[in-house]
Amino acid sequence: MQLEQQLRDRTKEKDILLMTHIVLGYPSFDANREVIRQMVENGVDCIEMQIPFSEPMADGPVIVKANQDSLAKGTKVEDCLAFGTEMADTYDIPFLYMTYYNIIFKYGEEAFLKRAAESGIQGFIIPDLPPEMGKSFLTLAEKYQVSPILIFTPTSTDARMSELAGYGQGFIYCVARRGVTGKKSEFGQDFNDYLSRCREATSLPLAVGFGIQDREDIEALKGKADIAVIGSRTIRLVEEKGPQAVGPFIAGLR
Amino acid sequence: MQLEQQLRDRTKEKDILLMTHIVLGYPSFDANREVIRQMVENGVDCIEMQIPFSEPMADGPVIVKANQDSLAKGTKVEDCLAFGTEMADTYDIPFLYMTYYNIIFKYGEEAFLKRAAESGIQGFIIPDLPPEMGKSFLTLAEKYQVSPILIFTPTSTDARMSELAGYGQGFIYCVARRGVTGKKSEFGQDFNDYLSRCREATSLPLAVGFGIQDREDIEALKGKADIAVIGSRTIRLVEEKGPQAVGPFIAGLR
Amino acid sequence: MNQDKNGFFGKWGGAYIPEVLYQTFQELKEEYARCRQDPAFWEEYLSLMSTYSCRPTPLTHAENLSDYFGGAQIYIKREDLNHTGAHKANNVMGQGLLVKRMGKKRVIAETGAGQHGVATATMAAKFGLECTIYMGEEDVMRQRPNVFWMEKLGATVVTVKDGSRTLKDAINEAFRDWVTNVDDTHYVFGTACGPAPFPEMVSWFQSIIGIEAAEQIMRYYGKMPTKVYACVGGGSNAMGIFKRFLGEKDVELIGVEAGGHGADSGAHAIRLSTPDASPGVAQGYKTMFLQDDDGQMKQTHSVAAGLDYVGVSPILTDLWENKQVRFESATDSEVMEALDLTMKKEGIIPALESAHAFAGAYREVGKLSPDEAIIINQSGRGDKDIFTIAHAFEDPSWKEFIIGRGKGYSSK
Amino acid sequence: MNQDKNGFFGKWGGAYIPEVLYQTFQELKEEYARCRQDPAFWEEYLSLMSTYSCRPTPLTHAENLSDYFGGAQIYIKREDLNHTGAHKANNVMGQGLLVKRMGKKRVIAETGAGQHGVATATMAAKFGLECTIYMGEEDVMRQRPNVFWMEKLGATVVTVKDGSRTLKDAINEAFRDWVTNVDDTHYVFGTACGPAPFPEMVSWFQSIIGIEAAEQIMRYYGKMPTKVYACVGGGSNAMGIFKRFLGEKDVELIGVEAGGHGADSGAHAIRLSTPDASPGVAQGYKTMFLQDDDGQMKQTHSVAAGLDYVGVSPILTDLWENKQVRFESATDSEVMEALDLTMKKEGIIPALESAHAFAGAYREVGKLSPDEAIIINQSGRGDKDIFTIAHAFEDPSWKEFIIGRGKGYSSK
Ligand SMILES: Cc1ncc(COP(=O)(O)O)c(C=O)c1O
Ligand SMILES: Cc1ncc(COP(=O)(O)O)c(C=O)c1O
Repeated sequence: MQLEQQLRDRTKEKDILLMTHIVLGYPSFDANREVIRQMVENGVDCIEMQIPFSEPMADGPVIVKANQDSLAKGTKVEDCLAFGTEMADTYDIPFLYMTYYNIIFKYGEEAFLKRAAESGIQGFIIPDLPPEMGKSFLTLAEKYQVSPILIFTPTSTDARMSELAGYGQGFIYCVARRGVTGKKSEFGQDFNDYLSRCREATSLPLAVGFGIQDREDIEALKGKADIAVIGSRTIRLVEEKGPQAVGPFIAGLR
Repeated sequence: MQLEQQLRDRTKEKDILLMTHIVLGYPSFDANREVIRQMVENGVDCIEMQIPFSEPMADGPVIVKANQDSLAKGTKVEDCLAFGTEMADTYDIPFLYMTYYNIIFKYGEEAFLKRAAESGIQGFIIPDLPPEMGKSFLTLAEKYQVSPILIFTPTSTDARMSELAGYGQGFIYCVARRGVTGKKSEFGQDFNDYLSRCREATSLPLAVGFGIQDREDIEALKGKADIAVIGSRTIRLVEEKGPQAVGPFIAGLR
Repeated sequence: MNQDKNGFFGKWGGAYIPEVLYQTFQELKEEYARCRQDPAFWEEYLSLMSTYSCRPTPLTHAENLSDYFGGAQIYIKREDLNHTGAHKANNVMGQGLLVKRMGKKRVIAETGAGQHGVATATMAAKFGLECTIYMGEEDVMRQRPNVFWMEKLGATVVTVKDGSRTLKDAINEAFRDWVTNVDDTHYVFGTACGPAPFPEMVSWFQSIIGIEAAEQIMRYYGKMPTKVYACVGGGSNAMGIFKRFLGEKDVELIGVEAGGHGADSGAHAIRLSTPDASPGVAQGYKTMFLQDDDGQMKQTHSVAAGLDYVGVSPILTDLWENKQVRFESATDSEVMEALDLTMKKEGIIPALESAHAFAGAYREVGKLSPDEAIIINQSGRGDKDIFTIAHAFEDPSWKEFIIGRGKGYSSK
Repeated sequence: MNQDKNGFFGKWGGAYIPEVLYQTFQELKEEYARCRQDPAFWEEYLSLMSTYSCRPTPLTHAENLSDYFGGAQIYIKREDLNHTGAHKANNVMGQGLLVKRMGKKRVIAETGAGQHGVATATMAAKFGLECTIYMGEEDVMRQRPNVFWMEKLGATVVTVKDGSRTLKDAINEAFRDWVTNVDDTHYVFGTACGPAPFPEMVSWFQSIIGIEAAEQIMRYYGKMPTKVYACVGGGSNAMGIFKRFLGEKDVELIGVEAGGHGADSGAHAIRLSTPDASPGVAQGYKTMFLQDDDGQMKQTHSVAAGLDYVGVSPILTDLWENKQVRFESATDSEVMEALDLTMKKEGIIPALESAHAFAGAYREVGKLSPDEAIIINQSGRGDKDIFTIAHAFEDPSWKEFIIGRGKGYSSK
């Protein structure tokens, strides 16, 4: 409830919210710190922090590489959790963890959720945990009051969407297209039909992600989605121009 | 009959006769000429001239190489026949052709035998022509009065020996051991038993070949065989020391 | 040994898949369920396998080896005689029939040793499907001949340069393709791992091995074997031969994992017979993984590319937990010895993977009594491994040959 | 199609052997005659082949190729699925049983492609015999993997450096060994050539191919094929599949020889379908040989080492003379094309030798009517030929791979 409410409050003031994504420890925690600062200062409404995993099955090349490089530099789950706590303490926007299920499973579901909740983390995106596999996780999320973010996709039937909506909290992550993160999406008629189906299936806010690159993409989403998600784009930006390029980029998006 | 008689005449004067072997065109016809001269002058009683063949299946490495080198230098069957004629014209000892059956078959059996007979060649040794395969050859040999030399081996049964003896003329070539030309043979008890079996099977003179290397070997054959055959040994000698080494070698053998 | 409705075997298995694949998995599960209920499907499968591959594959009585060890009679199940040279064909052809029923036009697959890639490319050629094979860069390097054949069979081979650049990374990349091209593409998973229904489905197709072997040993030997040995990579050939014998009281089933440089070396691929592995969830399923405390997958090592994998079939993990299958491991060097002995004594060349099963059996067979029999599953043939085997034996004339060839090519 | 008492088929064949072998040939002929009369022998042979190799080998309906050519239905007899990967196993295992009966302790063989050498080494391992294989230096160079396997199987491989350093020279050298070690050694001749009784005996063992194929085509297709194609090196796989169909009125038999660089190029191994060959006697038998006017054997050429031979089975020469078998040839480049097509359309990789039969069939099949069927004998599998095939396709990544490996070895 907490996350959904926070987002709804923000929605009152803006056409569309912005959620961004970073991979923890890539290129370094210091860079993460600087990037997040610039994001928050330039009006980002929510940030998903990806705890790197050695098998990022649902990610595209940019994020895969970021996961690997972060791990290669020695990033530990413990470092990520400490960093997450620090960010939630520092900034007044909602932070989410994005990671693959094994990271949580291995740590211990309850321990992980408890710690995240105590740190002030608001939600979880776990791309390889459909609700059928996540019974205990969903129960614990309820217990610790963190929002499990469920995912709609263009291949989801109406029936599947309402089923997913029943488990989701905070918002629904609508994947813009088939495929992995990082490639450009088309926002044509098919996409609009898809988004209408999403809207019908849930009353939760809708975030749209995968391949959103620029102001134009975001413009196209206004009125149809509540949140635009910028993922690989900022990672590439940091790689190419350094953390200080992030602020101006974000500022120019809306 | 002619060949057998010639050999028997010579046997009267000597303990044991010597038959030698050359490969035509190896190292050259000129060398052949010189070698044969030295052989005849030093008392060789009979010479087998091998017409080279590309597949000398029953020969050992020395003679195989001689066959190949001769062919590689362009030796033709025609050259060999002309050379054979010249030798038979020049020297008063019997000359034989030794070759594989394909050389004769391809030339035409009758044409070949006729020409050989006209040249004064006395006999034929064909290691891959057992009498079962040589019906027409044997008939033609009879017709043209050249001697088909048949072969006994240590694996021949008594029955087989008498069968072979029935087809043979001139002399019988007793192979001293299993195997191909060129390797040393042992002249022990087994060998003596074998030679007695040979002697019993035929009244033709017995030649012993394969691996006869020196005076000692020839000494061992005296009284048991009529002819000692020197094969690869002189070829190696010519390779190592040239044609002029052949005379002294032959002279030292008896 | 059937999965529950969420695809679990005991605690293991499941389908931890990206949501975009949900629908396709529904369709796959339904079609698979229909096939399992339809005796005509199995008939069609048998007919395909007996006319295109060489089924039933023989069960060979290894008399020389039996004499040599002086213990039980050794029988070898000859999956090496399958078309494409390994048991992988069984699974791939079965999935091919399924793809035809589902009307998909394209298949993708991961491959480690290259065997599964060649088998899939072969099936795609036979069924007229487009085909893309994902293969880790390291495996491409050690198994180049298989890459050549896949390409010649008309497949596109994509070299995967992420992660450890081996099998698991190829699997990840195949999943990435699948989520992108889910509508017309089927992912031909190569072993009894991955999200449900793959573990059960692949085991079902492979179960033909054990069905035949049981019938054959009864025919030739007159009774059931005491022990059945199989190597365990992902677990498909093991499940294939074990399944039929699971109900048999007096048959012990032994899975042999890749001991690499030794159980204590850290360089191995032992998931069940050492404490190096722990429960985890990756590549779509829950099993014992070789992973660190954070849940990051570790590097594995085996002389046999096909066993060089971090996970293992959830079905086997369940059978291990319930002590229905015993797990052992064999080191690279034990395997090379077993391979050598098998070639010299029986004129049979096991794949390096299969040679693990032989090594495991050789260790024990001498202690059995001569009125017992054992079956070793020879999952594949070794002549595909010439580069690895000749290398591992350090054969000098092989090296010379390769050097010469290499020079020949560079000078042109 | 039986030999007369001197081993002739019409004018062809015979046994032009050194006298030292006479006795051993008598024993061989007697033992062979006993085996042919003893139904238990053939039973034993069938049982060995079905438990150690994969007999019956499948007959595969090549639906895609049939559609592609739009002519007759194409069926492929799958000798590639034999243990050791070719029809050579049939002959070798049969002779192995004979050797056991004769009580000899050692076998020798010639080999060209290496297939027959590997098969013989395999049989020797299985039967516990000593084994020496003769192989021309040129073949050793192009077929090194097979040398490696022979050695690993326990055989001694002798490189023959005489003559053209190919198959015929290996045969000569094997004979030289045989005349030396005749008492305890059997020479496992690899094809339907050589002195009697080899042509007939080898054909007899290989006849299992045609017996199965006829039964299978009746079962699957309901009537006899119109045409049967086989490649012809020495002629054993061709005789193996032809024999059963010789009596069948409406079945045409086609032997495909190695056209090399073309019938007019001088670089080929066509003995029966061009006038380049003439009657001759060598290697113990009379047949059509590629020889010059003096009777010296010529150099031959084929992309397929197993067809690169100067002579041909006397039985086939007789059938050719009597017009019972038609002979064609296929050039190296036609063969590479046929190979490519077969891989892509059916997922099947014929040996380079076998691909000649495919090429011959592809040329004609489109002109036949769809209610006819043809059988192509796939004598072996092509993956043994990786070095030759990848080379012939000029595959750049293969070259790169070999260069890299070569450098790796030279730098150590
Ligand atoms: C011959 C062979 N055996 C065994 C395996 C291991 O796989 P699995 O455990 O699924 O049988 C492989 C995998 O590539 C293989 O090629
Ligand atoms: C696969 C294969 N096919 C055919 C041949 C040719 O021999 P044959 O004509 O005796 O069948 C060979 C010889 O090595 C071979 O390996």
